This record gives sequence, C-alpha cells and structure tokens, in this order.
Amino acid sequence: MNAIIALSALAILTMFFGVIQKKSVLLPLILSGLIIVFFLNVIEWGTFKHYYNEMFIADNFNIAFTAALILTTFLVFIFSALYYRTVKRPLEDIYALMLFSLIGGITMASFGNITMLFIGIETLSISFYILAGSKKFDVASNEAALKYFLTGTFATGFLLFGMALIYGVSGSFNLQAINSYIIANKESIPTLFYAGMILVFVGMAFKIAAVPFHFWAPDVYTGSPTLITAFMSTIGKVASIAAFYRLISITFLNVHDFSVDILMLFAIATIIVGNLSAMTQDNMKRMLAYSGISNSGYLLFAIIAMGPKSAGTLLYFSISYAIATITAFAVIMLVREERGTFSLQDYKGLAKQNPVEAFAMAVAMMSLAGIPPLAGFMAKYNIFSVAMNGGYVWLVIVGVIGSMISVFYYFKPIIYMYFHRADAHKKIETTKAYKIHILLVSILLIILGFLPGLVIGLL
Amino acid sequence: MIEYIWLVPLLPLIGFLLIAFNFKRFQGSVSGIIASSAIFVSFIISLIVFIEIYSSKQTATVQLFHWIKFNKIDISFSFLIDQLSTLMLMIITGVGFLIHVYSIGYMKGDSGFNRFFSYMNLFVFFMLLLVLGSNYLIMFIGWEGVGLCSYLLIGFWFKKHENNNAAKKAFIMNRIGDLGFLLGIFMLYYYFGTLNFNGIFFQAHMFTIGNPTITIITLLLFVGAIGKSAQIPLFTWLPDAMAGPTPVSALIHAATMVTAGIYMIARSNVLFVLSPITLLIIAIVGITTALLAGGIAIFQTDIKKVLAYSTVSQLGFMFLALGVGAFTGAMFHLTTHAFFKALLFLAAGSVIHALNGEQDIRKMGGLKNKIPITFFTFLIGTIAISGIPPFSGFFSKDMILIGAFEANSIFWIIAVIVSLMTTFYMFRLLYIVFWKRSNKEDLHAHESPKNMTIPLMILAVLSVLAGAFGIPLVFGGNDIIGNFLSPIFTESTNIIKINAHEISHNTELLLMFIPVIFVFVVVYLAYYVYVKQKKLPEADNQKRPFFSNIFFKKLYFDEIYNALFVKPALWLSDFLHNIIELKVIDRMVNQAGNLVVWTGKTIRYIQTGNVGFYLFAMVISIILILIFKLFI
Amino acid sequence: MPDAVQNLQMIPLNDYIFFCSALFAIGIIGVLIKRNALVIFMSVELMLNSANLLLAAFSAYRNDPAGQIFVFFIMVVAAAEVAIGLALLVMIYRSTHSIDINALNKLKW
Amino acid sequence: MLSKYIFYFLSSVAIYAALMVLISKKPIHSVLYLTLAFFAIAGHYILLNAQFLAVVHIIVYAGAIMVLFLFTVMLLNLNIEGEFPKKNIIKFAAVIVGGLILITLIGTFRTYDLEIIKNPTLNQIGLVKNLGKVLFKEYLLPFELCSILFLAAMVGAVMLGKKDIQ
Repeated sequence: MNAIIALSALAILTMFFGVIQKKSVLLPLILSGLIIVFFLNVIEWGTFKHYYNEMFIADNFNIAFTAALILTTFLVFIFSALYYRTVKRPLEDIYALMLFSLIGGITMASFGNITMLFIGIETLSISFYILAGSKKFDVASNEAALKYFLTGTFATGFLLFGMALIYGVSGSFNLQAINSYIIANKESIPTLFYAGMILVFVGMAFKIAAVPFHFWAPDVYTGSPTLITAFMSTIGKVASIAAFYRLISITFLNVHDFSVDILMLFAIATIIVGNLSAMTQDNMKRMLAYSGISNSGYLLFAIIAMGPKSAGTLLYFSISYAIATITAFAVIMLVREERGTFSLQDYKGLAKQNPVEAFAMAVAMMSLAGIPPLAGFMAKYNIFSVAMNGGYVWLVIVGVIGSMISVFYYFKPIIYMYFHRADAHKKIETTKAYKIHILLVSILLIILGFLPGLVIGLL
Repeated sequence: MIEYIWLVPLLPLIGFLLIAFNFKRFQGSVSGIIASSAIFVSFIISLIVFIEIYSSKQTATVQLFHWIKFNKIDISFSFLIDQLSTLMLMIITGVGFLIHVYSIGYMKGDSGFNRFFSYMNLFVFFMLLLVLGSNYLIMFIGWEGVGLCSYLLIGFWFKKHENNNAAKKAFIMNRIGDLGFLLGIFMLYYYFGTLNFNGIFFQAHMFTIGNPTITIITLLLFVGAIGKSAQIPLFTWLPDAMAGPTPVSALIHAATMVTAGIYMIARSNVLFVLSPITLLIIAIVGITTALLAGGIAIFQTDIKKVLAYSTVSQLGFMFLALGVGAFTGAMFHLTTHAFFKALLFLAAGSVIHALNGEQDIRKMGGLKNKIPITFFTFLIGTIAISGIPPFSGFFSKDMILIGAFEANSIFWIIAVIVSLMTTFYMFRLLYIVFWKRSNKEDLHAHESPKNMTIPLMILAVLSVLAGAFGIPLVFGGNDIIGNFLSPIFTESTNIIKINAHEISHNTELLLMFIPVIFVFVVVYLAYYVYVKQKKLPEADNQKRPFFSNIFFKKLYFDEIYNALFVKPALWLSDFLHNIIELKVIDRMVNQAGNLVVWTGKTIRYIQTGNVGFYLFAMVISIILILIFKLFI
Repeated sequence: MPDAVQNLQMIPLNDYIFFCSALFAIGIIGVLIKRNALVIFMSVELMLNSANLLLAAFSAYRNDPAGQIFVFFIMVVAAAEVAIGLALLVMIYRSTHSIDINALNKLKW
Repeated sequence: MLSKYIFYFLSSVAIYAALMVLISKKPIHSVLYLTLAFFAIAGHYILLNAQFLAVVHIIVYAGAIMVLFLFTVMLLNLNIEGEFPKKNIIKFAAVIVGGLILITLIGTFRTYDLEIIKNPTLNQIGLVKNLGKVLFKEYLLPFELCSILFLAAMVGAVMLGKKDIQ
C-alpha cells in the first residue's frame, strides 16, 4: 500500500517536472524513486494486510508481483535513456504515463474487489493507449494507438457486462463474498453467472493477448515506439496474468471445472497460433510480438493447473519472460536506430561488430526459446511440470511441440548475427553505460536460470 | 580426489570462455595449447579418480548445489562417480586430448582456428556433463549441449552451403530424437517423482518385468538414443556430418558424442531389463542398422563416408549388445571402438591433409611408402576393427558375439556377417588408398607434422593393447573390464540370464575361431579384388549393377526421407524466408501439396490488419464459447 | 418518488435484463457495421451504458448500493476513455485526413 | 401500472434511438440520436429510484461526452465527409452476429430464477446521502485511484493534443 502511495507521488512529481526543463535530472530521479518504492514494497513482506474494506490485499503474492513489475519498469527506464537520447525535452509526460500505468498494474496484482480490478485495468489500458500513440508524427504509431483503443474499449464492454452479470447473481463485488456465494449455492448457480464468467474471462484473455483475442497485439506491438512495446509487452502481460490468477484462485476456484475447458482452449490456440505466426516473420519486433502471444499460452498453464506451486512458477516465468523480452528490445532499439529497419537483415554479422550486444541478444533469444540452463528453460520446465502434476498431459505435449517450433524463429537472429557476413553494415557505436547495462541484464538472465527454486519457493 | 571432480568439466568450460573472450587476441596456436592443456589436466584428474574408484570399488555422488527445489521436486546439480562414468571420463578426456593435440597441426592456418578450439572445449564440457550428471536433467543438458556443439562444428566451414545443410540435418534429426528423450524424462518424473538415477533405479524394483509403463518409458528413451547414436531410421545425418573438419569427425562422430545413446541405455540398464520388448526392439534395430550400414559402406567412394558408415555399423553392433543384455560387451566395444575409430579418422585426416584435401579414394593410391607412419597406424586400426586377434577389436567383438549367441543364434549369424563386411570394406579402403597402381602417375604427398603423428601412434598402441582388459576366461584372462563394471550391470545381467542358455568353453572357443577364419578369407578376397585385379570403384555417373547401385545410393534412405520428412520440414523452414527466397517457396508449393500451404498461409494472414475483422473475430469467438459452454 | 419505488415491483427484473441485452447487442452491431471510428466510439458507449443500466437495475432490486457505485466508476472511466479516444482520433485525422478504420491497414500479417 | 408503461415507453425510445445511431448516415445525426438514447436511459435510472446516477448520467454523458463528440464532429468537419459504407455482406453478417449474441444472452437469462431477489421495497439507496456514505467509506480507495486514472487521461490528452516541437 505504501508502495502505491509513494509511486503516485513519484508519478505526480514526474508529471510536473516539465516545468523545470532539465532532462538530465529526471531519469535519475525516477530510477532512485523506483528503488525506494521497491523497498517500501518489500518491507511489507509477510504481513498479509488488507486495506479499505478488502479493496487492496497486501499478501505475498501481491508483493512479489509488485516487485517484479517495479523491477521490469526499472529496466525499461534504464534503456529509455538510449531510446530517447536524441530528444531534447525532458519527456515528463511519457515517463509519468509509464508510472501511472505501473500503478494500474500494481492495482491489478492486488485487488480484492472487482471494482479495483476494473479501475486497475483501465488505468493501465488508458495509459497504454496514449503511450502507443506517443510517436505522433509516425503513422504506424497512430494506427497502433487507434487499433488498440478500438479493440480495447470493445473488450472492456464485454468485461463490464460480465462483471454486471456476476454482481447480479452473487450480489457483491468482493472476491471473497463471490466465492462464498459459489460455495453456498454450488448446485444451483444460474447460467447467468456462467455467462458473466465467460465474458470476464474474455476480457482478461484480451488483456493477456490470448488467442482468439490476440488480434490487437501484433499490430499494436509493431506500431508502437519500441521502448513502449517493451514496456507494454512486459508490464501489461505480467500485471494481467497476475490479475487473472488472483481472480481465479480466490473467486472461481470452486467452479474451476467449468473454467478449465475455456482456459485450455485459450492456451492451446495461443501456443499454436502464436508460434506458427512468428515463424514466418522477418520483422524482429513483430516476431517478438507473436513470441509474447505464445508465452501467454504457457503462462495460462499455471492458471489451468492451479497446483500448489502455480503462483511461484507464474512469478518465475513472468520475470524470466520480462527480462529476456526487455533485453531483446534493448538491442532491437539500438539496431533500428542505426540501421533503419527492424528487418532480420540488419542483424547480419552483428556478432563481429558488436559482440556485447549480440551476446545479450543471443542470451535473450535462447532464454525465450528455452535452452538450458537459462532462465527461460527453467521457467518452461517448471510450468510444464506444474501442468503435468495437475494431470494435463496433452497440454504439456502441445507446449513442448510449440516450444520446439519456437526454436526455429528464436534462433534466426542468432544465426544472422553469428553466421552471416555483414554486408555494408558498420559497427554501431554505443555508450559504455549501455554496454554494461545490457551485459548485466543478460547475466541476470543466466544467473536466474540457476535460482528457480529460490524464486518459486517465495510463493 | 573425488571431491575435486567438478574440476573435470570446469576446466574445458574455462578453456572455452578464455578462448571465446579473446577471440581476436590469440594468435598462432595459443588457443590450441590452452584448449589441449585444459583437457590434459582434466584427463589427469580423471585418471586419478579412475584409479581411486578402481582400487576402492566405491561409488560416490558429489553434490555441487541445489538447483531446483520446491517441496516435492528436489533436483540438485550433482555428479555421480561410479565405474561407468569414470570409464567414460577416461575415454572422453583421453581420446579428446589426443584429438586436440592432433587438431593443432590439422587446423593450422585455418581462419577459424580460435573458434574451432573454443567449440571443441565447449563440446568436451557438455559431454563430460552428460556422463557425470547424477540425474536425467543434467544428462539432458549435456545431451542438448553436445547436439548444439555438433551443429556448430559440422557447419564449421559455414561458407559452403552443403555444410550448412548437413548441420541442419544433424540438428533436426537430433531434435526428433530429443523429443522422445524429453517425453521419456517427463514420464519418468511423472511415475517416479524424481529424476535421480539412484532414486529411479531403486524404485524400479517395484515394477514387474514387462510393465507397460516401463516399456513406454524405455521406448521413448530409446528414441532419444536412436537420434543421438545414428540408428535406423535416424542415421542419415551422421555420414553427412562428415562435412566438418576431420578431427571433429573423429571426436564427435566416432569416439564420444554418438556413444551417448549407448551410455544412456547402459546407465539405465535397470529400467531396460524390465522391458524385454524394448530390448528385442533395440537388438533388432541395432543389427539391422549394422547390416545395412555395412552394406552401404562397401560401395562408398569417399574415405570419410566409408568410415562414417562403418561407425554407424559399429554403433549398431553396440546396440545389439545392449539388446541382448551384454552390457559389458557394449561398453567394452565402445571403449575399443573409441580408440581405433578415432585412430582411423585421424589417419584418414592425415591422408586428406597429405593430399591437400582430396577425399575421393579413386584418386588415391600408392601412398604406402610416401606417408609410412600414417599407413602403419591406419593398418593397425584396420586390423583392430576387423577383429583379428590379438588386437583389441577381436576381444570386444567376441564379447558381443558370445552375448548374441546366448540370446539367439540368428543374431549371431547376422553379427558374424556384419563383422565380415566390416573386414571387407576396411581392407578395401586400405588397399585402394595405400597400394600402388601402375596406371596412375605418382601423387604428391607429404607426411604430416609430429604433433599429428604422435597422437596417431599413441592411439595405435591403445588399439592394440586395449583388448587386454577383456581377455575372456577361456584364454586364461581374468576379464578385467567385466569385473570392473560388474557393480553396475550384475543385477540386470542376472535378470537377463534367467532364460539364456549357458554355453560351454568348447563352444565358446569354436564360436570365436569360426569368424576369425572367415576374416582371413575376406582379407584375401579384398586383396584379390583390389590389389591383384586392381579393381576401382566406378565413377559416379557410370551405370552399376542393380544391387550395388542400391547400396551406393545408401539404400535410398536419403531420398525416402526427403520425400517423407525433409521436404515438408524444409518447406517449413524455407517458408521463413519466403520473401527472401521466393524461388524456394515456389518450388515447395508445387511439391508439398496445396492443403499445407493453405494452412500455413491462413495462420499468418489471419492477421489482416483490418480492425473491423479483428472485432468480428472477437465477437464470433465469444459467441462460439458461450454456445459451446452453456448450451451444449 | 415513492410511487416509482413501489411500482418497481411490477416491472420484472427480466425485462431489464432483456432490454440491456438488446442495447448491448445493438452496440455490438454498431461496432461491427460501421467504418466511421466516431460512430464506433458511440456504439461502444451504448455497450457501456447497457452494462450501467444492468448494474443499476441489479443494485436496485438487491437493495445494495455497491452496484450504483460501480456505475459511477464506469461513468468516470468512460469519460476518460472518450477524451482519450477523441484525442487519438484528432491525431489520426491530422496525419491521414480520414477516420475510416479501413484506412488503418499499414500494420498487418 | 403507470410505471410499467413508462418502462416500455423509455425502452422503446432507447432502442429506437440506438438503432437510429447506426442507421443515420451523418455522424451528427448519430450524435443527436445517441443523446436521445442517453436521456431515455436517464429516465430508466429515475424509474429505478437511482436519482443520483440519473443526474450524474445526464451531466457526464449528455453534458460532457456528447459535447466532446459534437465538438470533434465540428472540429474535423466530419459531417461533410459522409459515410464510408461497408459491403452489404458484412452488414448482414454483423446483424446476424449481433442477433446471435442477443439470442445467446437471452437464452442464458431464460433459465434464471428471478424470484430469489425481489425486494425493492425500501429503496433509498439511490439517494446522494446513502451513496456518498458508501462511496467515501467502503469505496474510498477506488475513488482515489480514479484520480490517478484521470491524471493519466489528462496528461495523455494534453500530450496528444499539443503541437510537438520535434
């Protein structure tokens, strides 16, 4: 709770920073602010409080996911220095919006009441709509923003209608109260309630970009400014999956038999469509967008299985996915800036000219592909074993096939970087700080691969 | 010393990192020396550990750190040191070291010198991880790692397109096997709740013989072994893998990596003996592979291809041994094979080196006196692989033949035939390459440098002497290797032996000498055909007799795979480049049926870019879900 | 309005649900049928309003204020969404001079 | 009885207006019909004795949102642009799909036993006083978070609206 208050203060401070017009001060301010917020958040570990009539539940799940979200945002902010290095103005508006959406994300990880879920989703989404369109002179960015907005509000409509139906039947917005309603009337729950559940699931599936509600994601991720894409595809996904998990684990656990079919449909379709579509992409950004979609499918495994280790595995998978994605996007930003496009062709011979960047990219790709002993492998392995323990063998088989397909496209950039001759490309000049940052992040990814027990054991 | 075992894999890893990070800085043979000395130190440590284990007959598990731990699952990063793994350690580090030294000479002047040694060290690291791991997960990591290194090394000269294709082929075929292995591991975890060797083998006693679960698990594991050890139907990648530098062929595709499958099954012997069906399948696959690959080898004209098919054939032999329960025989043959096949490959490399890269045996001949050391060592290797006593190959093959006879005499007959085939193609190769032919002008050849010939000589000595470890009781030997490995295999052998008939010493002697007589006949036959008659293999485009053509074309395996698997798979991967390589896709479209094309296209173009369509798709999905969940 | 309160009993809740569903469906049809982004926004507003009315009806019949509070929040969010949506629309219009959603076709496949 | 008639009257008006939003060719007509629909819905709120909501609804929707829409239409001069017609088949499909949604929803409601909740007698909850108590006691946190949401929207609208220096 303290974290969210401090973060709001930080965001408002950032927002008013445009007055001072000092670019060099703003980013360090935000970064140190985020560190403080991180600690304020972690301090509450193990206290299990809830605030304001169970609106906000500060359990370990919330704190862990909040920490993951703050960490991810921190990484994105580190690389924002590179992305916006040519911009003169302090960019207080974009930064403030990113912080506002982080607040939305944290709310989604901690809600105890459907009202809070709705407000959280909307805070996150509205900030994202704007951020997607923040490159105003770029037609692609504009298109991405409007597409996101149109599909997003439409999905909100369904979500709200579903919430209304759930409220109508159960008579409350409180997650626990709905749960006790379900327990009390297990045999006589009207169909109306199930319809509401389906509509809410649809809304959540839209937010995590699960097939068949993924259509917005490739276009929006491709069109948005690269830094924002990195931000949206990590924060948005992690926060939404946390919210989804919370919703199901607290409220709908007793009707899980009903939800499982739908969730399995989402997961299987997501893995198949996401991976197959990514295979044929030449545009790195778009490829990663599909990669993000397919990863949603794996994340859903934890929710489907709902075993004792689901939450921890979900956390570990989210962190490893987020770090790998941000690393990849950090390199993509650089290459795009120097070589003009997102095409794979631009990565030819990168290993020769920019070994550090190529190394980071290779680590990120291999982690996403699930090559041992990187974090991505441990994450996939654990999430498969959670599903296996739940008895969902077919799901695991689909997952394994999907991740084998994924090796093809994740290795494409590696092959281009390491085994192709650079045609006319010159070495990309970067700052030392950037090199250190990206190396640190990729090493973090490697270290994380050896600590899955630690992270999973948290929850 | 056992507690320092972690140094053994760590040193090659350090070597790899050292070279990889000083890629541009190292000049000359610095990286080669670093890599070789890393392996050498590993070898010394392994040797000490080996002696400790040998004398104390103890096994140990060295735990490094907890790796994955949550309530039920506890997978630690630990090494299992027992007879089996130390034997493998000796082979990997020993042969690996010699090959590293050899490579310093062989790769001299190559632009990728540093890259080569970094890959080699990485490979040794993963291989050591594979044999040392105390659970299936670490084994799988090593398994994947050696696959990756093999891929990198086959495609080492990646500027040549065919090399890339060979690398891709190896990668894909291995992935197919890996899928089986991985599913096997999942099932093991599911049924046993652990992945530790000790834990699983302990629990395995609770299963009865012929339990379907165990059968499925072992079959899945065997699929993994098929991929890695190049057995039917996944063997075609190995001959193509000869596109890499020759030391790589020696190290990976003869001595170490391909034996991973054998090792894995030998390691899991407790599981495999519980499933007679699997064992029978293994034996049949092994013997069939041995027979077919032997047949193909007779008609090959590329020196390395002959050796490659020979490797496939010998691996088939080892699988036969595993299938009939002669685990010791398999491991013994693995050891001797590692020596003489590495020797043969390195000698072949020396020939190729001497002739500046020529690999076609029809263009060779009369090298006997020009490169005497190479010739002599090659001769020893040939004799050893042919199974002529008292060279090592004789003893190891004999052990397998006896085992086969005990199980089923048909296996024995086919195995003898395969063994004779081996003799024939090896001597054919020897005669064609080294004996002089009058109708040809002299070739210019030069002996290789010392750092290449010395490893050859050491390996030659080993090829001669290694048999001493397995002199059977009939000869008054004491079966050192059998005793050494007995703690691992005794239980399983007992289960197998229940329904095998014991054979008397006289029969055993008879079984040994019948093949030997035939071997000498075949040696003479080869001499008659290729030296007296100076027969040469036909040129590629010449018409051959039907039978020999089939074998020359490798039984059309490649063509069949092309039609069945490779084409669709290639289509899939080329589809990735559809914009870049329009030509390819055009060709594929015609071949791979319209239905598949339609599916692929739909998946991608479903993202039409039209918001209206997206919204429609969403609503229709919602309606479908509502209807299916609530009304049906 | 005490009369209204008492007369509420005469209107079955079912009628409210039907009416809201109809309104919701009309909103969906509007979103699907139109190419003009502005009219699509309006249709989305219709959908949100049907959800609002449904909540209010449930709230009244249950005698529980939470539903009406939720409606209040939805209105707040809807206002913010419309403001953003229209700002985006104006931005797009500046660069492409069209608010036809079929013109958004640069990003695909 | 009267309220029943009022209910059906308001419902018909709302549905008619909603349909006209779709049918109208000119955006400005759509906006005006939408306003009509909103007023009808406000009537429903009053009928439900949710006076506070009715007032807020009028203020927010008719007063703010509709003005924004009108403003945009005027600003961009969209009215002259006219309509971009979709193909008839798509229109047809859209109507079918919408109809299906309606049928599916009604199908699910049909089985709902409404007798469980029928206690709208003592209905004072819709008054400002009661709602205010609930809002500022139980729902204080979402209320405060709404301000964050508004700040985000405000910053965004300013950012999107202003001319960039770049």
